[in-house]
Amino acid sequence: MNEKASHSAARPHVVPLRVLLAVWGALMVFTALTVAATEVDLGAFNLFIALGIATAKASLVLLYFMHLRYDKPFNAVVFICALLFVAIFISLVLVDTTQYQPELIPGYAPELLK
Amino acid sequence: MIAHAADLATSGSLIPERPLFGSSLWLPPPASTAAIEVDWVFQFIFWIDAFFFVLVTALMILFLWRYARPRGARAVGGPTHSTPLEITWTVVPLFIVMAIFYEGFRTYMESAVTPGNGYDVQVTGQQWKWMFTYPNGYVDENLHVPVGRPIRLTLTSSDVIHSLYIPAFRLKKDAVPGRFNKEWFQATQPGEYQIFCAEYCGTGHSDMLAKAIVHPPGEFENWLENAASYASRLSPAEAGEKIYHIRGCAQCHSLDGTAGTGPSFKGLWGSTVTMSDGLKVVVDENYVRESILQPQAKVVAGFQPVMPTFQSRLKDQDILDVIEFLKTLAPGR
Amino acid sequence: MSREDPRVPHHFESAEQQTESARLGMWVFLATEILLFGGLFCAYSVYRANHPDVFYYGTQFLDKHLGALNTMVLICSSFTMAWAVRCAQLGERRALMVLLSMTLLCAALFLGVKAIEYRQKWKHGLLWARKFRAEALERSPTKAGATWAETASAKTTMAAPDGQPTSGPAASNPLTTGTKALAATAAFEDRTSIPPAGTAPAGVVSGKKSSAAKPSERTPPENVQVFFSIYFLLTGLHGLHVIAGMLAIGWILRRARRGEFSSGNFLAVDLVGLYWHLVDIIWIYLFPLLYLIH
Amino acid sequence: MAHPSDNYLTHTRGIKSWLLTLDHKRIGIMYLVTILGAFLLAGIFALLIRTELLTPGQTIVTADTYNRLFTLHGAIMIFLFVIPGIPSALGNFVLPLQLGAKDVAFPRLNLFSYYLFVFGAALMVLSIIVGGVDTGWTFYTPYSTDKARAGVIPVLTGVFLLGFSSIFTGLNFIVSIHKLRAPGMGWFRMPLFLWGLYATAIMQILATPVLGITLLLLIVERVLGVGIFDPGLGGDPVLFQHFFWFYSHPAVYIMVLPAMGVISELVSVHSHKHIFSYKMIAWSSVAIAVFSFFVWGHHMFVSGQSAMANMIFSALTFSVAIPTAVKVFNWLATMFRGAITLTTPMCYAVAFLSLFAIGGLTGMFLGSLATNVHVTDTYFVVAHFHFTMVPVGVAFIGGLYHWWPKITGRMYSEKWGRIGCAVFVAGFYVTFVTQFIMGTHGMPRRSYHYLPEFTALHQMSSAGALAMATGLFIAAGTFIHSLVKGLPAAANPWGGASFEWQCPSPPPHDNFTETPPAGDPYDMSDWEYHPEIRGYVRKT
Ligand code: HEA
Ligand code: HEA
Ligand code: HEC
Ligand code: CUA
Ligand SMILES: [Cu+2]
Repeated sequence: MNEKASHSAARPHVVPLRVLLAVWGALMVFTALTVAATEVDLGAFNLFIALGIATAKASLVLLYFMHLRYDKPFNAVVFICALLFVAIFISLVLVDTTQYQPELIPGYAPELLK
Repeated sequence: MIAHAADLATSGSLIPERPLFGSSLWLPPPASTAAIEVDWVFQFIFWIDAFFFVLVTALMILFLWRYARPRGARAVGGPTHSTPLEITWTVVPLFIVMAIFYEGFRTYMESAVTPGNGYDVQVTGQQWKWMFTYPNGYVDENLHVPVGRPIRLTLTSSDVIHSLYIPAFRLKKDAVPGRFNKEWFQATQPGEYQIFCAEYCGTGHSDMLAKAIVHPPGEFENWLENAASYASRLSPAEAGEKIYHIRGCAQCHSLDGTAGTGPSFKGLWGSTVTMSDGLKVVVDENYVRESILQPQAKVVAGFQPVMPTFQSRLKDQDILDVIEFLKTLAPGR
Repeated sequence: MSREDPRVPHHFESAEQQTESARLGMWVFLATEILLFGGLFCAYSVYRANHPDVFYYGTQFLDKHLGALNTMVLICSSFTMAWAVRCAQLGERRALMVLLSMTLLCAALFLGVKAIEYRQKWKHGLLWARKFRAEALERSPTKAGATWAETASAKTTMAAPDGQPTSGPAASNPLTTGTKALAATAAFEDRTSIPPAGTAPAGVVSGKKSSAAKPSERTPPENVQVFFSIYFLLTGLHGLHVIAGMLAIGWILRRARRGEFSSGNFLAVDLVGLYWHLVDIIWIYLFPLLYLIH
Repeated sequence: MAHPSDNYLTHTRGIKSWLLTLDHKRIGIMYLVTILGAFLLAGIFALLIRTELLTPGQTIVTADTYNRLFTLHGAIMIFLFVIPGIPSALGNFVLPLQLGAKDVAFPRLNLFSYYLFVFGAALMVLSIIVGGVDTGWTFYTPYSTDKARAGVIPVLTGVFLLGFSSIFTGLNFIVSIHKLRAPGMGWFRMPLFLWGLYATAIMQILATPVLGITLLLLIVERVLGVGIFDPGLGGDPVLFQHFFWFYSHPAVYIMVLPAMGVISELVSVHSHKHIFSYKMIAWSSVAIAVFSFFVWGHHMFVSGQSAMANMIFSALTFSVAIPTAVKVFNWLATMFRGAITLTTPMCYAVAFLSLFAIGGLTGMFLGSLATNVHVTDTYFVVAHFHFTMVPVGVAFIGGLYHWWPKITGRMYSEKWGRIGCAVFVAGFYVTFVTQFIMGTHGMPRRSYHYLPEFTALHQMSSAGALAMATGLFIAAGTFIHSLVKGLPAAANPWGGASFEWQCPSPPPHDNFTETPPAGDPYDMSDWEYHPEIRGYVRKT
């Protein structure tokens, strides 16, 4: 960094084993939960539940396994930016393709019959 | 607005006349309702751009001349920023580009909404030919339309992406395989206009040309009736020749003996050809019929099995006509 | 200039600056990985939004239990990896080696399960588009397969153009009869009546819009092959990342055995850990998106 | 002070000391040589294109050869010249110097990117042997998956590697800028060139991976047939265009932002005046980087993209014009009341301004829906992008002249430098203004022959291309002459105040023995010219 580096604060954060175990347990529980959730028919909600659980799991991994919680905040900014731009990409493409959907010839795939 | 736009565009008074294209320097003469509108937007942007280009270049040259110093000059001071100035040159361009967007968008939307009373023509791009299908099923290699009536095009492609481009109508739309793109226009002047393929599509891309023929009032219907009844009007051999052109056989089969994508038709009839598996076949009615309906059944040696089937596209009568046409090309005829 | 640690390259001021740079570099790299996968997730979203039926239908050919098993395996490996980093930080060399080996083992297990799944798909011809064999659906073990033959024949009689004799499920699609070059034109001509002004685009006959199908209706929708393409692309790219991760873990395991790490020097373990967790996170999303479509 | 003869060029000797070097300056030079070679090759392709277009029918090559020519011309110019040009060659050399650092953060990764680059470049060029590519640089499906020549696979693989080379360079720059700034150098004390590189690096990180996956999908599509982009297998060709332009639109700003950074340096240093409104220029770089991600659909207005998306993308397209306008006006304001010396770099800087203004302003016709429909895929677009990308090349050459004394320790001939610039710019206007006219009259691009009425304009355009080539050869001549006979350069020949002018020319292996104190990089007031050393010395 530009400021004279302060050598004393260099010690990394060691995550207690207790926390790691707890996160591992939570991840396993969430996995079971997400499988169980598919057994119930909630219509479109199922997708949101599945993605919600996945996001919760991913956040746990990020925050504790990857130390993001104790890290330089800018690293989190980098990660969030990446997600944001994927979101921009997907949503703008979706806006377009869902609109022109009716113009597609359904089931057009002539090469499959060769 | 329309009147105003027409004024600007047709008088061409804003820009110098050039004999090069028999029209103005920048755009060919407009020949559709949309073209007049588009030209107005073009002029609008043109003059904004011209203003800014002159502004930037003039200031630049002025400064270069006025503040020129010999090598070794000392650095000079001066303000390093000015908030009012900065706000001005952020906000003024902002409003200008908003206006440009709005004009372009408004005009585009006017021509994006298809009118209800249109006449339908279906357009198929195929390497490297356009095919225009009329409501009665007749297919032509050129686009014939009546003047003064909205024409609705439905575009698709049978191989790669092409793009139907008629500069005089300021119209362009891609023909994409697997989908039907829609476009419409209304021609304002009878005449013949150039059609290009604007999306790169391979070797013959720059040859993928056609004409848009705008018929004067009342003549289009006659033309269509006449053209569609070619089978009854023409002799079978002549009808076969017509099919040869409008159905795109000419894309692959020449008449002068040079092999293209497919074998030439010259001297084909009655000859003996060798298939890729060594089989020898005499070209007769049955073989030609099979070649057209099931091209992959027997593939001529030295050629790729790329000929499309014309099943459901050519009727039996059409095939008979083609056969008559082939006969006229037989050796010794 | 004073230099406390000879291992710090000459252009860094201090070990701390080096560590911070390396971690930032790794996070930036992970960002690029996310965007790399982002493209595939985009393809996934587009096809799923436009053809939900294809996904409802396709997903039943994936084994939910194997998927769940693999998710757990990867989570365990992430856990052992995180623990390994902790050991490296504390300078516990033996534990570090054991944990890294366990991580490797989990990764191998994951790939083994994946291989089983791939083999099943291969056997049934449930492959990406060009290799996809529609007949496979018929033989597949699930309930849906049973209805396939009936629907196929029903559709054939309905749609075969010009009474041409057609057979096999492929013929169910009127547009795909004949070669590709013809298809589009045939689409025009089979539906010669041009729809009246202002209706749907020419050629799109009214009736079944693919998104209208309900999940309960277990007839094979058109273009199911795309689901399997996406499945293989996503899991394949992820699999490649797992293999790359295993190589990296193997490498730090070797270095750990040589005793190269200490509580003051564990950067490499830390970075490989970050990468490995990202691979896990991606799978955490892949699992519900591919296996648990409801 | 290090011994004057011990600089990075003489520090170690032998070919191996170059090929395995971790010194950012040497890596920069290796990039420079490779990139100029690629530029020459693609330029020769351009001249062949222009020769073919001398007459309406076939002039020298067949249609298929022509298609391969413009594809490789475009692809090499873009992937091997404009995208890597400024960041990888000049950036690598200058960035650590301007930061006051000894090297980039990851020198090994830097060398690795260079070899990725060489390997990717080799694959692209070798594709000519296996039949060439004829898809256009845009690789649109289904042409590229179904019909195109066998050369697509090596080219796609090559571009994939180049993409990763670009990503790693960007990564290196981001980390270097974050972590290696000299003590006391705050974010707003960085030279603007670094802001340009930083904004570029953001885009390289966020956009290039999408190019990677797109190319990967295209390769897989062609080899295995996955039916994502190929309609023959149930895929959607328009989706491919979304994928491609999601990268390739930001890519045009990946090209231009470093160029704008260079121009900020040139204008300020050669006008001997503090840059006007530093912060606005810095922020506008970041703004362009961010906005550029929202506009890719403007390449697809007639592709069948929905009217809704067309509207959104058209509106967003114009947002990029604002930060660009801000930069242009700030450069003019910097020149105002300056002490302008019309050195060769300054000539290139003003050439950039005047050419890029046209390029950018014609972007307005393209961004506006109504006019885009008419001019898209015609020579209007060809002229537009040459008017934007060739200025990037202009900035690159201008920057090369600017830092040439630092890089080589030698001066060049100002007279011939300026003549070369003038000939090039004059030729450029003739070549491409004619193409604007052809475009509005409907001349489609990528056409190997054309209707007879375009003949006169095409011939003028070809004549202009010859003049451009002449100008560039003159420029190349000045560089070679300088290497052989150039006078030794001072540490600070222009009077700039940023760090790179405060180490000797050429710099020593370690750049700085003592990092200079960070100050305002544009405050040049305490530098004085000393004619005997042909350079500036700080007042004491
Ligand atoms: C360095 C490269 C570069 C740059 C910087 C730009 C800059 C811009 N481009 Fe360009 N563009 C390309 C390279 C570039 N482009 C390429 C390669 C293609 C074609 C690819 C292919 O198909 O092969 C293309 C194609 C292209 C298209 C698609 C055309 C088509 O195929 O249909 C469009 C459409 O909107 C467009 C718009 C713009 C706009 C609005 C800008 C803006 O950023 C411009 C902003 C600048 C200014 C506006 C000028 C300066 C400002 C002033 C002087 C102030 C006053 C101005 C106003 C008030 C308006 N470009
Ligand atoms: C940076 C990008 C770049 C640059 C600089 C150029 C430069 C030139 N381009 Fe190119 N061009 C493209 C990018 C570029 N082009 C792209 C992307 C396409 C689209 C391709 C497609 O459709 O897919 C295209 C297409 C294209 C076409 C359209 C083809 C068609 O659509 O049918 C034409 C036609 O005139 C053309 C001409 C030229 C000419 C005459 C030059 C001249 O300026 C070239 C002059 C240069 C030289 C003669 C080289 C001299 C070099 C040296 C002497 C070494 C230098 C050393 C030093 C100075 C130190 N280009
Ligand atoms: C896309 C290219 C293409 C088009 C369009 C095409 N053909 Fe062909 N044709 C071929 C090729 C290639 C062959 C040789 C390989 C084969 O036999 O399938 C061929 C073979 C034939 C033959 C057999 C010739 C011989 O030498 O034995 C006949 C007859 C024929 N075509 C008629 C037609 C007719 C009639 C049309 C138009 C209605 C047509 N073709 C359109 C490519 C084409
Ligand atoms: Cu068809 Cu170009
Ligand atoms: Cu763009």
